[in-house]
Amino acid sequence: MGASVQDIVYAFLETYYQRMKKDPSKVSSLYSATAELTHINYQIDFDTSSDILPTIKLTGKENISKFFTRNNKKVSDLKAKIDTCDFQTALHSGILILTTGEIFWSGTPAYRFCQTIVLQPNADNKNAYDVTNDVIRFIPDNWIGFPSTNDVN
Amino acid sequence: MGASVQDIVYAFLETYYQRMKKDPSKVSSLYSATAELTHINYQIDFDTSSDILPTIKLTGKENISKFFTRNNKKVSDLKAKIDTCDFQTALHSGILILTTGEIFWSGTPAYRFCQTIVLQPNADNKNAYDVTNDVIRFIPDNWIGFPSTNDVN
Amino acid sequence: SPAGSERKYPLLFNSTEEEYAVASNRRNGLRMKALGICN
Amino acid sequence: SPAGSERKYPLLFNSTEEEYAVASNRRNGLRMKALGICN
Repeated sequence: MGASVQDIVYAFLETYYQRMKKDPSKVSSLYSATAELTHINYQIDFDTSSDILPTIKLTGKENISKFFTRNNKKVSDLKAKIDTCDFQTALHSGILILTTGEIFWSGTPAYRFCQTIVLQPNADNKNAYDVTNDVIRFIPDNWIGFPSTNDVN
Repeated sequence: MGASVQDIVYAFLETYYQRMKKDPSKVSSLYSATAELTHINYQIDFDTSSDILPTIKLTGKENISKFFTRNNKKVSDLKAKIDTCDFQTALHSGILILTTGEIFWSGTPAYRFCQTIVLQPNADNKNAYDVTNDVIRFIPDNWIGFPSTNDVN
Repeated sequence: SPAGSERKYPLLFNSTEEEYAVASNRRNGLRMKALGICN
Repeated sequence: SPAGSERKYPLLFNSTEEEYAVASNRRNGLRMKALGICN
Protein backbone atom coordinates (compact mmCIF):
# COMPACT_ATOMS: atom_id res chain seq x y z
CA MET A 1 0.00 0.00 0.00
CA GLY A 2 1.65 3.24 -1.14
CA ALA A 3 1.02 6.60 0.47
CA SER A 4 -1.33 8.92 -1.44
CA VAL A 5 0.20 11.87 -3.29
CA GLN A 6 -1.53 14.14 -0.80
CA ASP A 7 0.17 12.33 2.11
CA ILE A 8 3.57 12.55 0.41
CA VAL A 9 3.11 16.28 -0.19
CA TYR A 10 2.10 16.91 3.41
CA ALA A 11 4.98 14.82 4.79
CA PHE A 12 7.37 16.70 2.53
CA LEU A 13 6.17 20.13 3.68
CA GLU A 14 6.48 19.03 7.30
CA THR A 15 10.06 17.83 6.77
CA TYR A 16 10.98 20.94 4.74
CA TYR A 17 9.88 23.41 7.43
CA GLN A 18 11.02 21.27 10.37
CA ARG A 19 14.50 20.99 8.94
CA MET A 20 14.71 24.76 8.35
CA LYS A 21 13.93 25.30 12.02
CA LYS A 22 16.05 22.56 13.54
CA ASP A 23 19.01 22.17 11.20
CA PRO A 24 19.34 24.65 8.31
CA SER A 25 22.67 23.14 7.24
CA LYS A 26 20.81 19.91 6.37
CA VAL A 27 17.99 21.44 4.32
CA SER A 28 20.14 21.00 1.21
CA SER A 29 20.07 17.20 1.60
CA LEU A 30 16.44 17.39 0.43
CA TYR A 31 17.63 18.68 -2.99
CA SER A 32 18.95 16.77 -6.02
CA ALA A 33 22.52 17.34 -7.27
CA THR A 34 21.39 19.67 -10.08
CA ALA A 35 18.42 21.28 -8.30
CA GLU A 36 17.50 24.93 -8.86
CA LEU A 37 16.37 27.10 -5.95
CA THR A 38 14.84 30.59 -6.13
CA HIS A 39 14.55 31.72 -2.52
CA ILE A 40 14.71 34.71 -0.20
CA ASN A 41 17.83 36.82 -0.70
CA TYR A 42 18.84 36.80 2.95
CA GLN A 43 21.94 38.93 2.25
CA ILE A 44 19.61 41.94 1.91
CA ASP A 45 18.20 43.04 5.28
CA PHE A 46 14.44 42.57 5.72
CA ASP A 47 12.61 45.72 4.63
CA THR A 48 9.71 45.69 7.11
CA SER A 49 8.12 48.68 5.36
CA SER A 50 7.68 46.64 2.14
CA ASP A 51 5.16 43.85 1.56
CA ILE A 52 7.52 41.84 -0.65
CA LEU A 53 11.07 40.45 -0.37
CA PRO A 54 13.78 40.13 -3.07
CA THR A 55 14.76 36.64 -4.26
CA ILE A 56 17.93 35.03 -5.63
CA LYS A 57 18.41 32.00 -7.93
CA LEU A 58 20.90 29.23 -7.06
CA THR A 59 21.87 26.13 -9.03
CA GLY A 60 23.21 22.84 -7.67
CA LYS A 61 23.18 21.13 -4.29
CA GLU A 62 26.53 22.59 -3.26
CA ASN A 63 25.45 26.20 -3.77
CA ILE A 64 22.14 25.44 -2.07
CA SER A 65 24.01 23.92 0.89
CA LYS A 66 26.23 27.01 1.24
CA PHE A 67 23.18 29.26 1.03
CA PHE A 68 21.26 27.57 3.86
CA THR A 69 24.38 27.23 6.03
CA ARG A 70 25.46 30.87 5.57
CA ASN A 71 21.97 32.16 6.38
CA ASN A 72 21.22 29.61 9.10
CA LYS A 73 20.05 32.14 11.73
CA LYS A 74 17.34 33.65 9.53
CA VAL A 75 16.45 30.25 8.01
CA SER A 76 15.86 28.67 11.43
CA ASP A 77 13.57 31.57 12.41
CA LEU A 78 11.28 31.14 9.37
CA LYS A 79 7.59 30.53 10.17
CA ALA A 80 4.94 29.67 7.59
CA LYS A 81 1.19 29.64 7.15
CA ILE A 82 0.15 27.57 4.13
CA ASP A 83 -3.26 28.60 2.81
CA THR A 84 -3.57 26.40 -0.29
CA CYS A 85 -1.71 23.44 -1.73
CA ASP A 86 -2.33 22.15 -5.27
CA PHE A 87 -0.45 19.22 -6.73
CA GLN A 88 -0.11 17.33 -10.00
CA THR A 89 1.78 14.31 -11.29
CA ALA A 90 4.93 15.42 -13.11
CA LEU A 91 7.24 13.65 -15.59
CA HIS A 92 8.89 10.39 -14.40
CA SER A 93 6.62 9.88 -11.36
CA GLY A 94 7.45 13.33 -10.06
CA ILE A 95 5.12 15.52 -8.04
CA LEU A 96 4.56 19.21 -8.73
CA ILE A 97 3.38 21.28 -5.77
CA LEU A 98 2.01 24.84 -5.86
CA THR A 99 1.44 26.41 -2.45
CA THR A 100 0.24 29.87 -1.45
CA GLY A 101 0.48 31.41 2.00
CA GLU A 102 2.45 33.75 4.19
CA ILE A 103 5.95 33.49 5.68
CA PHE A 104 7.42 35.60 8.43
CA TRP A 105 10.24 35.89 10.93
CA SER A 106 10.51 37.34 14.45
CA GLY A 107 9.79 41.06 14.12
CA THR A 108 8.67 41.06 10.45
CA PRO A 109 5.25 41.43 8.86
CA ALA A 110 3.69 38.38 7.16
CA TYR A 111 4.84 38.26 3.52
CA ARG A 112 2.36 36.67 1.10
CA PHE A 113 3.91 34.26 -1.39
CA CYS A 114 3.36 31.50 -3.92
CA GLN A 115 5.86 28.66 -4.25
CA THR A 116 6.35 25.80 -6.68
CA ILE A 117 8.30 22.71 -5.68
CA VAL A 118 8.98 19.71 -7.91
CA LEU A 119 9.78 16.35 -6.26
CA GLN A 120 11.36 13.38 -8.08
CA PRO A 121 11.71 9.83 -6.73
CA ASN A 122 15.25 9.28 -5.44
CA ALA A 123 17.29 7.03 -7.76
CA ASP A 124 18.54 4.87 -4.85
CA ASN A 125 15.44 4.82 -2.67
CA LYS A 126 12.17 4.83 -4.56
CA ASN A 127 10.26 5.68 -1.37
CA ALA A 128 12.19 8.94 -0.98
CA TYR A 129 11.91 12.12 -3.05
CA ASP A 130 14.42 14.81 -3.99
CA VAL A 131 13.56 18.43 -4.76
CA THR A 132 14.62 19.27 -8.33
CA ASN A 133 12.99 22.72 -8.48
CA ASP A 134 11.95 25.21 -5.80
CA VAL A 135 10.76 28.75 -6.71
CA ILE A 136 9.21 31.31 -4.40
CA ARG A 137 7.64 34.61 -5.50
CA PHE A 138 6.25 37.28 -3.18
CA ILE A 139 2.85 38.85 -3.77
CA PRO A 140 2.36 42.57 -3.08
CA ASP A 141 -1.01 44.07 -2.17
CA ASN A 142 -0.92 46.19 -5.35
CA TRP A 143 -2.77 49.26 -4.19
CA ILE A 144 -2.08 51.09 -7.46
CA GLY A 145 -5.28 52.79 -8.54
CA PHE A 146 -6.98 52.08 -5.23
CA PRO A 147 -8.35 55.28 -3.73
CA SER A 148 -7.04 56.14 -0.28
CA THR A 149 -9.74 56.81 2.31
CA ASN A 150 -8.72 60.46 2.11
CA ASP A 151 -9.89 60.54 -1.52
CA VAL A 152 -13.07 58.62 -0.76
CA ASN A 153 -14.37 60.49 2.27
CA MET B 1 22.53 29.97 -31.82
CA GLY B 2 19.66 28.83 -29.60
CA ALA B 3 17.05 31.16 -28.17
CA SER B 4 17.52 32.10 -24.51
CA VAL B 5 15.23 30.49 -21.94
CA GLN B 6 13.72 33.92 -21.38
CA ASP B 7 12.86 34.24 -25.07
CA ILE B 8 11.33 30.75 -25.14
CA VAL B 9 9.20 31.55 -22.09
CA TYR B 10 8.00 34.82 -23.59
CA ALA B 11 7.22 33.21 -26.97
CA PHE B 12 5.33 30.45 -25.19
CA LEU B 13 3.18 32.89 -23.18
CA GLU B 14 2.40 34.83 -26.35
CA THR B 15 1.32 31.65 -28.17
CA TYR B 16 -0.66 30.40 -25.17
CA TYR B 17 -2.77 33.55 -24.81
CA GLN B 18 -3.08 34.18 -28.56
CA ARG B 19 -4.40 30.69 -29.16
CA MET B 20 -6.95 31.05 -26.36
CA LYS B 21 -8.26 34.18 -28.04
CA LYS B 22 -8.17 33.04 -31.65
CA ASP B 23 -8.77 29.29 -31.54
CA PRO B 24 -9.61 27.73 -28.16
CA SER B 25 -10.12 24.30 -29.77
CA LYS B 26 -6.41 24.27 -30.66
CA VAL B 27 -5.04 25.27 -27.23
CA SER B 28 -4.82 21.56 -26.35
CA SER B 29 -2.23 20.98 -29.09
CA LEU B 30 0.23 22.81 -26.83
CA TYR B 31 -0.08 20.00 -24.25
CA SER B 32 1.63 16.60 -24.08
CA ALA B 33 -0.43 13.38 -24.25
CA THR B 34 -0.33 12.86 -20.48
CA ALA B 35 -0.36 16.52 -19.42
CA GLU B 36 -2.19 17.66 -16.27
CA LEU B 37 -4.17 20.90 -16.25
CA THR B 38 -5.66 22.69 -13.23
CA HIS B 39 -7.65 25.57 -14.68
CA ILE B 40 -10.74 27.71 -14.24
CA ASN B 41 -13.90 25.65 -13.71
CA TYR B 42 -15.89 27.39 -16.44
CA GLN B 43 -18.97 25.23 -15.76
CA ILE B 44 -19.59 27.35 -12.65
CA ASP B 45 -20.82 30.87 -13.54
CA PHE B 46 -18.40 33.69 -12.70
CA ASP B 47 -19.12 35.01 -9.21
CA THR B 48 -18.32 38.70 -9.72
CA SER B 49 -18.83 39.36 -5.99
CA SER B 50 -15.90 37.04 -5.12
CA ASP B 51 -12.21 37.79 -5.62
CA ILE B 52 -11.33 34.17 -6.46
CA LEU B 53 -12.57 31.52 -8.92
CA PRO B 54 -12.93 27.74 -8.42
CA THR B 55 -10.60 25.42 -10.37
CA ILE B 56 -10.83 21.89 -11.78
CA LYS B 57 -8.09 19.31 -12.49
CA LEU B 58 -7.95 17.47 -15.85
CA THR B 59 -5.58 14.73 -17.02
CA GLY B 60 -4.57 13.92 -20.60
CA LYS B 61 -4.64 15.80 -23.90
CA GLU B 62 -8.06 14.44 -24.87
CA ASN B 63 -9.77 15.73 -21.73
CA ILE B 64 -7.90 19.01 -22.05
CA SER B 65 -9.08 19.31 -25.67
CA LYS B 66 -12.72 18.70 -24.68
CA PHE B 67 -12.39 21.25 -21.89
CA PHE B 68 -11.13 24.09 -24.11
CA THR B 69 -13.59 23.27 -26.90
CA ARG B 70 -16.63 23.06 -24.61
CA ASN B 71 -15.78 26.37 -22.94
CA ASN B 72 -14.56 28.11 -26.08
CA LYS B 73 -16.64 31.29 -25.63
CA LYS B 74 -15.25 32.09 -22.19
CA VAL B 75 -11.75 30.90 -23.14
CA SER B 76 -11.59 33.23 -26.17
CA ASP B 77 -12.64 36.18 -23.98
CA LEU B 78 -9.81 35.66 -21.44
CA LYS B 79 -7.49 38.66 -20.96
CA ALA B 80 -4.33 38.62 -18.86
CA LYS B 81 -1.91 40.96 -17.15
CA ILE B 82 1.32 39.19 -16.21
CA ASP B 83 3.13 40.97 -13.37
CA THR B 84 6.04 38.60 -12.74
CA CYS B 85 7.58 35.62 -14.50
CA ASP B 86 10.21 33.40 -12.86
CA PHE B 87 11.71 30.41 -14.60
CA GLN B 88 14.09 27.55 -13.88
CA THR B 89 15.61 24.64 -15.78
CA ALA B 90 13.65 21.45 -15.09
CA LEU B 91 14.47 17.75 -15.55
CA HIS B 92 15.33 16.60 -19.11
CA SER B 93 15.89 20.11 -20.55
CA GLY B 94 12.45 21.21 -19.40
CA ILE B 95 11.53 24.72 -18.34
CA LEU B 96 9.51 25.53 -15.23
CA ILE B 97 7.62 28.84 -15.30
CA LEU B 98 5.96 30.59 -12.33
CA THR B 99 3.88 33.63 -13.25
CA THR B 100 1.76 35.96 -11.13
CA GLY B 101 -0.77 38.46 -12.41
CA GLU B 102 -4.44 39.08 -13.02
CA ILE B 103 -6.90 37.55 -15.46
CA PHE B 104 -10.33 38.83 -16.39
CA TRP B 105 -13.16 38.55 -18.88
CA SER B 106 -15.68 41.06 -20.26
CA GLY B 107 -17.76 42.21 -17.31
CA THR B 108 -15.70 40.56 -14.53
CA PRO B 109 -13.33 42.01 -11.96
CA ALA B 110 -9.60 41.28 -12.30
CA TYR B 111 -8.81 38.00 -10.49
CA ARG B 112 -5.29 37.76 -9.05
CA PHE B 113 -3.56 34.45 -9.66
CA CYS B 114 -0.31 32.49 -9.65
CA GLN B 115 0.35 29.83 -12.28
CA THR B 116 3.00 27.18 -12.82
CA ILE B 117 3.64 25.75 -16.27
CA VAL B 118 6.21 23.07 -17.10
CA LEU B 119 7.48 22.80 -20.70
CA GLN B 120 9.33 19.78 -22.11
CA PRO B 121 11.12 19.58 -25.48
CA ASN B 122 8.90 17.82 -28.02
CA ALA B 123 10.18 14.29 -28.82
CA ASP B 124 9.85 14.83 -32.60
CA ASN B 125 10.89 18.47 -32.85
CA LYS B 126 13.56 19.52 -30.37
CA ASN B 127 12.88 23.20 -31.13
CA ALA B 128 9.28 22.87 -29.95
CA TYR B 129 7.98 22.44 -26.40
CA ASP B 130 4.93 20.68 -24.95
CA VAL B 131 3.19 21.63 -21.72
CA THR B 132 3.32 18.72 -19.28
CA ASN B 133 1.90 20.58 -16.25
CA ASP B 134 -0.25 23.69 -15.92
CA VAL B 135 -1.70 24.75 -12.53
CA ILE B 136 -3.47 27.99 -11.71
CA ARG B 137 -4.44 29.16 -8.21
CA PHE B 138 -6.39 32.31 -7.39
CA ILE B 139 -5.25 34.68 -4.65
CA PRO B 140 -7.85 36.37 -2.43
CA ASP B 141 -7.25 39.71 -0.73
CA ASN B 142 -7.59 38.00 2.69
CA TRP B 143 -9.13 40.80 4.69
CA ILE B 144 -9.58 38.56 7.73
CA GLY B 145 -8.47 40.50 10.79
CA PHE B 146 -8.22 43.74 8.84
CA PRO B 147 -10.27 46.47 10.52
CA SER B 148 -12.98 48.01 8.35
CA THR B 149 -12.87 51.81 8.19
CA ASN B 150 -16.02 51.75 10.32
CA ASP B 151 -14.01 50.19 13.16
CA VAL B 152 -11.07 52.53 12.63
CA ASN B 153 -12.85 55.89 12.43
CA SER C 1 21.89 37.03 -10.03
CA PRO C 2 18.38 38.31 -9.32
CA ALA C 3 15.65 35.79 -10.17
CA GLY C 4 13.40 36.04 -13.24
CA SER C 5 11.40 39.00 -14.45
CA GLU C 6 14.11 40.55 -16.63
CA ARG C 7 11.53 41.49 -19.30
CA LYS C 8 9.54 44.66 -18.89
CA TYR C 9 6.57 43.48 -16.86
CA PRO C 10 3.63 43.89 -16.51
CA LEU C 11 2.67 42.47 -19.90
CA LEU C 12 -0.89 42.58 -21.23
CA PHE C 13 -2.22 39.72 -23.38
CA ASN C 14 -5.54 39.97 -25.30
CA SER C 15 -6.31 43.25 -23.52
CA THR C 16 -5.92 47.01 -23.86
CA GLU C 17 -4.85 49.24 -20.96
CA GLU C 18 -8.43 50.56 -20.84
CA GLU C 19 -9.98 47.08 -20.56
CA TYR C 20 -7.58 46.24 -17.73
CA ALA C 21 -8.41 49.50 -15.93
CA VAL C 22 -12.13 48.60 -15.97
CA ALA C 23 -11.50 45.10 -14.54
CA SER C 24 -9.07 46.49 -11.95
CA ASN C 25 -11.66 49.06 -10.84
CA ARG C 26 -14.18 46.25 -10.32
CA ARG C 27 -11.67 44.44 -8.10
CA ASN C 28 -11.08 47.66 -6.15
CA GLY C 29 -14.85 47.93 -5.73
CA LEU C 30 -14.86 44.50 -4.03
CA ARG C 31 -11.99 45.64 -1.82
CA MET C 32 -13.77 48.83 -0.81
CA LYS C 33 -16.90 46.85 0.03
CA ALA C 34 -14.83 44.47 2.21
CA LEU C 35 -13.28 47.49 3.90
CA GLY C 36 -16.66 49.12 4.54
CA ILE C 37 -15.89 52.02 2.20
CA CYS C 38 -19.16 52.36 0.29
CA ASN C 39 -18.99 55.46 -1.86
CA SER D 1 -12.88 16.57 -9.13
CA PRO D 2 -12.02 19.86 -7.39
CA ALA D 3 -8.31 20.68 -7.47
CA GLY D 4 -5.96 20.30 -4.50
CA SER D 5 -6.42 21.60 -0.98
CA GLU D 6 -8.26 18.57 0.40
CA ARG D 7 -6.38 18.83 3.72
CA LYS D 8 -7.58 21.25 6.33
CA TYR D 9 -5.76 24.43 5.39
CA PRO D 10 -4.44 26.85 6.55
CA LEU D 11 -1.57 24.94 8.15
CA LEU D 12 0.98 26.59 10.44
CA PHE D 13 4.63 25.43 10.41
CA ASN D 14 7.14 26.55 13.07
CA SER D 15 4.62 29.06 14.42
CA THR D 16 1.86 29.44 16.99
CA GLU D 17 -1.47 31.14 16.21
CA GLU D 18 -0.30 34.05 18.38
CA GLU D 19 2.97 34.52 16.48
CA TYR D 20 1.07 34.50 13.21
CA ALA D 21 -1.44 37.07 14.52
CA VAL D 22 1.41 39.46 15.37
CA ALA D 23 2.97 39.15 11.88
CA SER D 24 -0.45 39.47 10.24
CA ASN D 25 -1.15 42.65 12.20
CA ARG D 26 2.13 44.11 10.97
CA ARG D 27 1.08 43.40 7.36
CA ASN D 28 -2.29 45.02 8.04
CA GLY D 29 -0.41 48.04 9.39
CA LEU D 30 1.36 48.39 6.02
CA ARG D 31 -2.01 48.08 4.26
CA MET D 32 -3.59 50.74 6.44
CA LYS D 33 -0.64 53.06 5.77
CA ALA D 34 -1.02 52.50 2.00
CA LEU D 35 -4.73 53.23 2.33
CA GLY D 36 -4.15 56.41 4.30
CA ILE D 37 -5.77 54.98 7.43
CA CYS D 38 -3.40 56.11 10.18
CA ASN D 39 -4.92 55.24 13.53
